Amino acid sequence: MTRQMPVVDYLVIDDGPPHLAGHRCDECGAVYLERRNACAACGARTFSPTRLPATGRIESFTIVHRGAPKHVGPFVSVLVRLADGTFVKANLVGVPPEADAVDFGVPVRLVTYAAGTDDDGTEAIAFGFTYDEPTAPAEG
Amino acid sequence: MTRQMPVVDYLVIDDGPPHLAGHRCDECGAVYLERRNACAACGARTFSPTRLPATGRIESFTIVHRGAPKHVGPFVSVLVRLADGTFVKANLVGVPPEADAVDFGVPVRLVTYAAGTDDDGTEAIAFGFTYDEPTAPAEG
Amino acid sequence: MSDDIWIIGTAMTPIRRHLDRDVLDLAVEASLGALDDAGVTMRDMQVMAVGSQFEPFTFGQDVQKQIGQTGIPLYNVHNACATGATAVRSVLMEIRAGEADMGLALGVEKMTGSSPPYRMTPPKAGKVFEPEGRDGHVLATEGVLGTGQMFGVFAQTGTDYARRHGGVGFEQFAKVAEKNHAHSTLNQLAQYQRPYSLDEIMNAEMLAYPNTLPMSCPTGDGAAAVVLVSDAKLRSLDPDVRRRAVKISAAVMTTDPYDPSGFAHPDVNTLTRNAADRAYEQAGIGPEDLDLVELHDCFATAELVHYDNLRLCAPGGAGEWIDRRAPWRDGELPVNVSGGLISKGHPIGATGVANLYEVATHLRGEAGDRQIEGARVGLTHVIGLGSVCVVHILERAAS
Amino acid sequence: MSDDIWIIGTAMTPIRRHLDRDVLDLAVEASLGALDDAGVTMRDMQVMAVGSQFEPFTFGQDVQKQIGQTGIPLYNVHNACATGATAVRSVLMEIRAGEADMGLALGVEKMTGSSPPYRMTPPKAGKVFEPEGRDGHVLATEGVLGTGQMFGVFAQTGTDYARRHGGVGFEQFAKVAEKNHAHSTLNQLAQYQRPYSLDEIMNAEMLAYPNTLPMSCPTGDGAAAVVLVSDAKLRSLDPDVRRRAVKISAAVMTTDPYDPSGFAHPDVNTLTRNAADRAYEQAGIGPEDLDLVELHDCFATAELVHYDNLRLCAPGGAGEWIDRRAPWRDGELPVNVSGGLISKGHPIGATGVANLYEVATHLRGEAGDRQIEGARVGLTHVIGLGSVCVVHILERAAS
Ligand SMILES: [Zn+2]
Ligand SMILES: [Zn+2]
Repeated sequence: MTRQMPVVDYLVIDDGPPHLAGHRCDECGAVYLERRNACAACGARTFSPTRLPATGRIESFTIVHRGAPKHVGPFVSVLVRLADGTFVKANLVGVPPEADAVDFGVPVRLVTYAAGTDDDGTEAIAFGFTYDEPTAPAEG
Repeated sequence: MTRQMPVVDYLVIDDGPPHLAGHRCDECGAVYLERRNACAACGARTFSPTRLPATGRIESFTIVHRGAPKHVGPFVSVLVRLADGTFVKANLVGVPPEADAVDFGVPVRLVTYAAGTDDDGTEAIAFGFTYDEPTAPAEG
Repeated sequence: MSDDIWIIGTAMTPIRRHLDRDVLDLAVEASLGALDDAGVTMRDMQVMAVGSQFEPFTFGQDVQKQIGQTGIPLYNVHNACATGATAVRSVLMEIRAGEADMGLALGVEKMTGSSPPYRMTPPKAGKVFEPEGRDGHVLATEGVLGTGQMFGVFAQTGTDYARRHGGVGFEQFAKVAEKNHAHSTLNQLAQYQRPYSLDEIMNAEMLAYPNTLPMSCPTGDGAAAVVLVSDAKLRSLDPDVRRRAVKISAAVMTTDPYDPSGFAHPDVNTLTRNAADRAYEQAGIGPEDLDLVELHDCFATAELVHYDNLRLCAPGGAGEWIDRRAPWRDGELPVNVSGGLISKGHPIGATGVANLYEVATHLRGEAGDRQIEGARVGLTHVIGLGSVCVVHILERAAS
Repeated sequence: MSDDIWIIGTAMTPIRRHLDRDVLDLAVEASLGALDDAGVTMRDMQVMAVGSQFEPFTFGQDVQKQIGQTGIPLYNVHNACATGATAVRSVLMEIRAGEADMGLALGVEKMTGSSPPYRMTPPKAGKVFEPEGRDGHVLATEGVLGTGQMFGVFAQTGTDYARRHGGVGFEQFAKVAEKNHAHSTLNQLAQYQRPYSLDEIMNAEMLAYPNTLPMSCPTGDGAAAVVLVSDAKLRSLDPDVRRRAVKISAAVMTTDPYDPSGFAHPDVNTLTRNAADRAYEQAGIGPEDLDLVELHDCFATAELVHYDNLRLCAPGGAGEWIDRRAPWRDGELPVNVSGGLISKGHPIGATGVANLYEVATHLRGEAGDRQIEGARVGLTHVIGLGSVCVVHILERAAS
């Protein structure tokens, strides 16, 4: 079986369905994705792991042409506000890289895919977001 | 005949005996070796070319071991105060790289030598200083 | 003496080859150590200065993000081996000037290379995946987890505004560039000096939707300088100097206060709003009193959102404002009559002085072909992503 | 209002791809333009700040060297696109704090690479000679026209002192390192914590005569921080904080005044003497009142000349002073009881804060094993080559 690693360590792929994990400030509840020293909101210095929701809303987008990695081509970058208020930046996948194709009104859901393979054959698993149409096509 | 270029443009090799040339401030007389915008001493903005004397005194020295270019080996770096008060840094040449060999009491004189050759066969002419013993061995 | 300055907290890390700690870990240990030692927190700090000879970009802001983002002024300084001492002096002057009563000075250096990077590092070709940095990335995430490229980041800032407010689309953003390129035709100091039609702008190469090439600042070289004097000194100078003198009625520097979105996408709005509000208060002047504005249009999308952030247009009305040509040089409040960064150019270090040059030149009535007639009050705005914002309000000498 | 700050001169260069001009040319054009516009000169400036995001080292000092070296404080700042605005703020705070009544702020950036460098560039392999830079060099001049390496430069500073004064030789310089390595055995924060015998030091690898390896600062990582408050704010704080507070009785920053030798070899003496003299005057304290000193011993040769520059020893008597162990921790005036840069380490950005940490810790009586008993007054000194010098005098709270 192919060995897999997440592209970043806040994507968890070996504990049930793939999901994002954050560090929640024990004092004020602010959530961060990367390793932390202290809390930018309140200054507290201890955090607890927290599992983040898989769904959210698009806050902003762009379609990057210049400087896009060659093997990726033009792509849609989105800022997503997850259901718990955590913000995460990612690609909008399964949607053509055209301005008209991006709809703020449709909720999005986390998906994962293989983004590369190393010399040992290990796959890097990336995450992105895609329209969550089956569950709530007309919501919002 | 081999084409020659000075290692720096303030060494003049095509106008009589090799010598250093500076930029003298038209206002206060401060002398600089490199291209200038204005005078660090008085702020004036015009300079006139000036030919510098060939002799001077050693103000300080070091013998560089670590980091010395491989084709050069340990070398003696000296700060020389020329007879007109201009300071210039260079190698002390013709003297072994030993602390005991450096004598502040003996005047030094400008000499030139080939320091490298480029792909077109052009020689880079460097300058250094050496003891000016024939003229004033016991002076100072 | 009331001029005395006191050290109430201090800390340092051991000096080592810290192979298992990144530069932020060291910066944070010393910073928190000093705060703890003083029995105070980042909330008590009113200014911060960070000295590092080698850390690039806005490293001090990265430290704030780890220990507390309260929006205070922040200096990133370097001065060779006196770098840390220069950070101390920056804080000391803010306190002595009465701008702050407490501040934090940090000096830090990571001299050894073989320890964890905290910024994104490029992927090594033909390698075996190994997690790196604070996010444990195994490959370059640009284009995989969205974009971090400048034109993309500011593009998203624009579409965020468009989502929240009506009447804003590709065309409104493009109109910003049309205006600035038109303005720079009168400015011989500008890098570009030719008009671009709206069509030409909208059909140009797309860098990142909705920013096309002529909607983005070019790469150019330049410098700008100002000489400042105190009020007391000014009184001793020649009448001609006094007559041409321009008053700095407000000078405000802000950094990012904490915002939950800021870690995923830089928030250029809040710190601009904070800086503008404080500047208007300091100067006793409102947006309605301004005769011209030079604001930070690194991309057309940025200029549009700052109409709103600087309170130049009605709340949410930036699209309508550019549609009715309000910020054109013959409109109700000329913005970027120099051509702005999009057309005048953006040599990074020069930019925050060049905008003072522009406004001061108009207030002196010496802007030649591009003069805004009768200009008495102007505002300058600049943002360094990371972020830091500086707003000045200038007034011409009463004559 | 007496707090008003005025712009009396301003200038900017055209923004272009300046292919035939180096970054200094641009910096100078704007700086001189602003001075001319104000009808003033560098002699009228009491502070200068230079903003550049990309120029490394002490670029501002390089500008001073082109337009006027008067020894004034100088900030090199960066803050991304707000870099120039941060330079303006640095000058503004110095004026508002009453430290200066006139100052110059410069912002500059060379964004395009294909223009003349002004610093030494490495030679290209297998090339055809072509003059480069302001000196028109055709090959790397290190080892050909003397040395510019740090350990060599400071070695020459030492042999210059030895030429001018008796009783100074290799052994005296080595004794400095012997002392500092002995001191650091008591300091757990130090990078090295083992004693070196004089023999071991003198027989170690020679970097550049007379500096051997253990006479030179190592490469290490570290950070230090301080929290500063105003006198007014201090009065409002807890008695415990007030008791441990350390007063900054003097804070002086200098750069190089013009000296004809400085273009061939950095002069670290004059700016240190200027800073020390002004600090003693500011604090109303003389060298004889000091209980400890942390000075900038990047190399053993540097420490020795600073005994004299800081007036710690009799004029010309630095050799004799170290011979009689005066700067040892049990001598008449302990110098670098932390171990100094040679043994404690020298993470560049941290250094000028770490020396405040050390002295403050002794003045608070909290230095543990290495405490200088009863220390009431201390001095810190740091030099960034290029150059800039900062001296602080600290006093413990009267109790
Ligand atoms: Zn918190
Ligand atoms: Zn002169």
